Amino acid sequence: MDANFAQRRRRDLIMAFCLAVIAALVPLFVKDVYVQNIMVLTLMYAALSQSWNILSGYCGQISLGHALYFGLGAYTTALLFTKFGVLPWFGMLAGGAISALIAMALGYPCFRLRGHYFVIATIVIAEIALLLFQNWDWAGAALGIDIPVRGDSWLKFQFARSKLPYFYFALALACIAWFVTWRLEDSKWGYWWRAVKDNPDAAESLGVVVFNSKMGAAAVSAFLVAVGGSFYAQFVSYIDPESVMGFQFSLLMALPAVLGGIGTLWGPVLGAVILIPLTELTRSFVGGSGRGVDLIVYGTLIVAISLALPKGLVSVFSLFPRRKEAAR
Amino acid sequence: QTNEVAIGVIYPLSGSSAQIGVDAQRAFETAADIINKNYDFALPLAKGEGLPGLGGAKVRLVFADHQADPQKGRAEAERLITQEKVCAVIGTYQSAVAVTVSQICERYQIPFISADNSSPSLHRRGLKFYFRAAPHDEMFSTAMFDFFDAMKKKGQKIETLALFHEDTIFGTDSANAQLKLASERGYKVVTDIKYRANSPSLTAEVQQIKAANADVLMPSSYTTDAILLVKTMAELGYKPKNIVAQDAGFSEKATYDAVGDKLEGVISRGSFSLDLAQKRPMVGLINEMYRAKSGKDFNDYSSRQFMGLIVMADAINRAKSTDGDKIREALVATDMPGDVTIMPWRRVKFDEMGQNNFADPVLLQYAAKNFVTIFPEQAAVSEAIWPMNS
Amino acid sequence: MTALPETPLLETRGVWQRFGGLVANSDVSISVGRGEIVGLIGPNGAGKSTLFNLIAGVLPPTQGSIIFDGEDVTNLPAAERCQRGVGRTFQVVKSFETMTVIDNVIVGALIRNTVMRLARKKAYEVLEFCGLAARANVLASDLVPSEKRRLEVARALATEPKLLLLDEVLTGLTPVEAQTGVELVRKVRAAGVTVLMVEHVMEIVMPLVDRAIVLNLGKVLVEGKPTEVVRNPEVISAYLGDRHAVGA
Amino acid sequence: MLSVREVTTAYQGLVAISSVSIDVAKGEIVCVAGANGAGKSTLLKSIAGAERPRAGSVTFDGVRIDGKPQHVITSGGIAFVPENRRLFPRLSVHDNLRLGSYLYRSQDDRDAPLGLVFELFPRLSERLEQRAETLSGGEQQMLAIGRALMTRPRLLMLDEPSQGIMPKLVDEIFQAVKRIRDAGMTVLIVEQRMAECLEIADRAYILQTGRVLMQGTAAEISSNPDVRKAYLGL
Amino acid sequence: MTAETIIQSLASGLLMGLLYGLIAAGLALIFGLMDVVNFAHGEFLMIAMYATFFLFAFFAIDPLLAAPLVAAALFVFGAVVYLLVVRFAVRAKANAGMVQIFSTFGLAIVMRGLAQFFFTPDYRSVTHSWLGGKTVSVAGIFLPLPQLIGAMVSIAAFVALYFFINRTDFGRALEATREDAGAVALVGIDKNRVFALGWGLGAALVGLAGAIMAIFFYIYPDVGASFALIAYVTVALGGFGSVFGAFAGGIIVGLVEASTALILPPSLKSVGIYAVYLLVVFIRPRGLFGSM
Ligand SMILES: Nc1ncnc2c1ncn2[C@@H]1O[C@H](COP(=O)(O)OP(=O)(O)OP(=O)(O)O)[C@@H](O)[C@H]1O
Ligand SMILES: Nc1ncnc2c1ncn2[C@@H]1O[C@H](COP(=O)(O)OP(=O)(O)OP(=O)(O)O)[C@@H](O)[C@H]1O
Ligand SMILES: [Mg+2]
Ligand SMILES: [Mg+2]
Repeated sequence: MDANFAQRRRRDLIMAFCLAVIAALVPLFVKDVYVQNIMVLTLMYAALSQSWNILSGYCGQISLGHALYFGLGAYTTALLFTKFGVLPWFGMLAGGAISALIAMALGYPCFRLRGHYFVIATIVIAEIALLLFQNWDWAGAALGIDIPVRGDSWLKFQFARSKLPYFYFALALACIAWFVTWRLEDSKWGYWWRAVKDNPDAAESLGVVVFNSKMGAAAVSAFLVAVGGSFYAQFVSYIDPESVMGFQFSLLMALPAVLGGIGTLWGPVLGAVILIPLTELTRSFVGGSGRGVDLIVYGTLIVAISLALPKGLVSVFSLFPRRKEAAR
Repeated sequence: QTNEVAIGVIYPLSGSSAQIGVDAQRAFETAADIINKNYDFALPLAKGEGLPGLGGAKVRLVFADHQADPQKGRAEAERLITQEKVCAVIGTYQSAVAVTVSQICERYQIPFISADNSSPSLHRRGLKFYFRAAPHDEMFSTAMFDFFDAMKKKGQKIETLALFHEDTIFGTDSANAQLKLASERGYKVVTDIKYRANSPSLTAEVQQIKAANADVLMPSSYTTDAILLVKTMAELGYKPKNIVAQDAGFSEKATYDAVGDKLEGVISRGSFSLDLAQKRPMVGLINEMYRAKSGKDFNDYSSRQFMGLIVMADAINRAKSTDGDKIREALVATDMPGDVTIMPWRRVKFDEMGQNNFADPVLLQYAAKNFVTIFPEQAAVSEAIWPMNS
Repeated sequence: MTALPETPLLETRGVWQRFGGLVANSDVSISVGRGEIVGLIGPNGAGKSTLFNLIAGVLPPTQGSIIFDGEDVTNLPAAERCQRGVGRTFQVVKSFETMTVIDNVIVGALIRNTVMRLARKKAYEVLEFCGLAARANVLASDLVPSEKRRLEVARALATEPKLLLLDEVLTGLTPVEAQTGVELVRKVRAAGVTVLMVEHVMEIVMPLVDRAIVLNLGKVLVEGKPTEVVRNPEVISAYLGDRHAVGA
Repeated sequence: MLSVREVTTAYQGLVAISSVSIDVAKGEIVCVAGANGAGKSTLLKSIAGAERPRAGSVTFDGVRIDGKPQHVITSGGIAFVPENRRLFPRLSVHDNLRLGSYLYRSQDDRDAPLGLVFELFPRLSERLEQRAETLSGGEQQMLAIGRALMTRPRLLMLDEPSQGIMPKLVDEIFQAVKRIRDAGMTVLIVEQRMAECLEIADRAYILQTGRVLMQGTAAEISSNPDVRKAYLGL
Repeated sequence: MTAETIIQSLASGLLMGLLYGLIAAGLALIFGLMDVVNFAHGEFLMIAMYATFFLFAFFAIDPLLAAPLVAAALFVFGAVVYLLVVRFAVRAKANAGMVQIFSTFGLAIVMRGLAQFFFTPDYRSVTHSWLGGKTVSVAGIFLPLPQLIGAMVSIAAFVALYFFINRTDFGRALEATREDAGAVALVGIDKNRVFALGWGLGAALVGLAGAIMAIFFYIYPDVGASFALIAYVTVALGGFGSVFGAFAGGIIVGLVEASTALILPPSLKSVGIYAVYLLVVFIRPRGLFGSM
């Protein structure tokens, strides 16, 4: 029946597979750790933004407080490891689970809110969490948590110099986030989310339990973001509240998806691939002047892209030619 | 043999503490200038051009911006080490960033001098490539309490203290040290206020300070909050009996430009004092060089930054190599007498944790629009005005 | 099936709806039998759409109860009622604008077919049935209003309802097009769906419905065979106006 | 008064009307009819400036208006009541009406059309303080026409005003249109209820897939056998 | 805790709250009445403070006299920002909300960068002004003059704004444009003109706030960040679409902040504000007085 559709989905999958394979081969040729570091961050942000996109892009519940889940993931892993010696691999799952639960607990009152009221509530909740961590002595308060590095170990997911393990983990995370999105896009949940985003009343009349849909999206989204946070804690091996729970972080997570194309499968990937290297490079090579030129470049770019391409960069690449086909 | 030695300098050059980074750049440039050109100062490497140990190689500074983000600091350190091939790193102002930068340096076995971070936890992490020539908060706070003890001996009444500190690493560490010393030496902390950095208002905080009306107010704040604190105290009609500040905002020109009139008699700890110029003329001359670049006098930060590069360059020179291990060995072997620095330090000599315990802090008092050293006695040029408004 | 075949599919018992001081429905008791096409007519503002909202579960009635398929559904939320077989359209269309036509319908189809492939198949069938198949891959925002209304019907049909509530879906059609619409509704009934419809165009309603219920000022004015209803002087004076009195 | 010449309008490259020409003389009621998607609404939108024609010209009282911004066209004397009415939902009926005469400076100028509006639609005067979104469908249509009249247009364009209106009111609205014309305005109306519409119209156009299929006086059109079969369902 | 401390706290909280209200007033207009998010609000404030500072530093104009000038300058600035940036964001057919958030967010970054570029990141202060450092004390309660004047300006601004929105044609046009920006053309209103004026006005209010703030606050490129979130919360707490809401929101925020600091460690005082916001919207999802 709808051959086009099935074809497109298959094509997406093949393309993702090819890109992942190519990405996996890149470090064999690029040995420079600085560049590798940028690649790790790019993949991490792709994964985070992809996860953020599930709740905010697909389900339309714009969260600018996702740093909360990122921070929870990072803190859970770091605290479990430094205080109880729990391996980060378990910490990662624990962080994900805790975040998903908290996301649902918070969703309970928050999903009644609409529009700006919801957005501000997400910001404010993350801010409260930040302040609490900043004052929570047991969790290191402002001093943060310095994860002792004892040499390379897969078990403890620590590597002194080599970026490769981090790279491959970040790649895997990005692939998982992408795949989860791909899978959900063509599922009951994916359809329900988009319906909820476009018109909750109509969705409800078609049997969609709007509230549960939002909860589902929040849980998946928070879980994946928290895993990203756990990864970050291991990668940087030092966390403090400001650097993992700050508002800036929530924005940084949203930006790739917004610039790449919110509510689309490829938007976050595309956005991250362009935005993250750009931010890193402007800071490294223009930022040294101390005159704010990097900010001017970066900010202008965000304004320009969001105004010129409201549907994001994917609309240029036209990865979705189905509208044209249909229009004939 | 290379004729350039690259040294990485990592500071916040954008964001809310960008000014610190910009001032730091000038301080490092001043130090590099002195090393690379011929000056007649009793400072290591001032005479002659470049590093004689490396055939006169010039020091080249590579600046990087960490935006106060530990992750970015880490990435920049790594970039400087692997791409810019720096043989040593200096930084970072924010202690949180020093944590990650020093980790990276450890991993790459590149020596790191923590020029102006004062968090005492930094050197206690078992890092081999971490060095700090300047004092840390416990040393600073110890000096303050030594001073209190001395004042008490002179018959002043100092019983109660009010702590006021921001909720960052700097504020927390500083307050922890002060609380510990207070209980050890029998001072009563009547109020301990932790506030959020860059708050839009400090009214509530100041009220509590006012209500406590301690003998000494001990703030640990950066410039923004220092300005707001002083203004708010004036607005609420509170004149503290004494202020003994943990440096930071209380050594910044901007603070005194803004509220200097209300700060007559404030005492701040420091590791530098311009009146050292009376004893050591080169301090004045170097300060002039710095002022020509930045429009400001050396303060506690810029002087430590300056010394950070001098100490590092000296070690590289003695190592006669840009190899990290060799430089580290040279740093370990460093023993620089105080009078070849611009600081009131006894000497520069690192302990096994990389901390220089001979960097005696001083206390400075702001009087008649000038800072004068009032403590310890051997460095003091005048008596402390106590209480500050007397 | 627990319910006896002879019980009506839908019953409202003394339903009231107030908005502040305004009484939109007052003591409305109607019933719709299985397999019927019932017309709900009445002046603008009589409370027809409000009654639809109450039946579909958008709001709980201020008072009264709603019995669907033998069960009291008064306190069930809208989604649950859809699950039980109430399908509805909105008078002010509420398409999922950023989704394609087919995707709009799939959302409806998913409630009975959780396997995507089946839902998609179902959706195509429904589009085919409603004559929208050619527009399947167009974004809903690009449809003209009349197509959007048809999409509303398709979406509701995809939920495989027992009762379909149609709120003015045949307006804005030329008489010839309206005729196709009428055929569509007949086809829906033939497929075993009971229909309760609101429509102002008498040329469409009269030949189509088995029974007409007239609401006026929130109350049931009369109900009966369409031919009888349109002769009722009260209906004429409140709703039809003189021309239709003559015409009918 | 209004002269549309060879106007072509497209949505994202998709031509909705092509080379459509119509004329409306002062004091006329002109009806435009056609099947769904024939391009009737697009024609009105192109005149009103809500869509920018790709080619062709629109002249109103001798002035070229195509390509001008919509608000300029409105203030030039063309009022448009779109299919979806576009009321200000959370504002009161009164405020909606008052906004209609926003362009006029003096209070007398502003209130002048109110009399006509209330005379045509007494229901509105009973609901002045109600929020527009809580009005019933028919009342909203009255308000939309009323608001358009408040701009004191010389040409009033209505897109399917009878949609969703109860039979009794449909007649009233058509009668109102007639009265509006009698009050000195010109009316261009798009309608599906051709029979009723042709009763009041002077002339009519029939559009089919974006082109003018037929034009003539109301009597000619309504007696045309093809039209009777295809559009009147007789 | 003495009664005096409590009264002083509440008095200071009230003054601070009125000031928050003044800062939020412009946002309430732009954010609440036009339904456009301005994530650069804090940066508007920053620009206003710099403008005041430079008028003081170069022309020795007292901030109080500078206030109207700064407001006028900000008016132009706001209108220009609308015409150059926001106009296109509002026009976006897809993802309009997101485009607004991120284009104004980008603008905020650019403004910070430009401020750093032209004004350096150094901290500035207006060192002596008519009101600076002056304080009145009533029965042991200290009321700083700058804040006191700020509070009066705030009240005046809100009264003016209220009449402007509710009693003038332009106010009605503004409301209509928010309701349906596409439909105002149907009654001959140019939405760009209305919005540009609205943005100008919103910015002018920020200008007033900035001039007052400059008297007792420090100035540097990132200064807006401290106030932005509070301003958003203030407007949302009061409810979008309600001018009075923003006014009440400001007062509540100020009082809550002051009283939280009495109970919790001051570093947690914003937690009180945020918690009250959440509490209010959980009970009333449209804020206290919101219409949307
Ligand atoms: N949410 C609401 N708040 C206040 N009043 C409402 C609300 N919804 C409907 N009403 C009022 O209730 C009455 C009935 O409205 P309803 O939409 O049910 O009428 P209707 O019979 O469907 O009319 P139409 O044929 O014009 O669609 C109207 O007077 C309307 O103004
Ligand atoms: N916003 C839009 N985007 C894309 N295509 C559109 C849009 N509006 C209308 N069209 C297309 O333009 C053509 C003409 O539409 P128009 O609305 O003018 O028809 P109409 O004659 O008014 O139909 P109706 O009787 O249903 O109101 C249709 O094929 C429609 O699909
Ligand atoms: Mg209705
Ligand atoms: Mg139409």
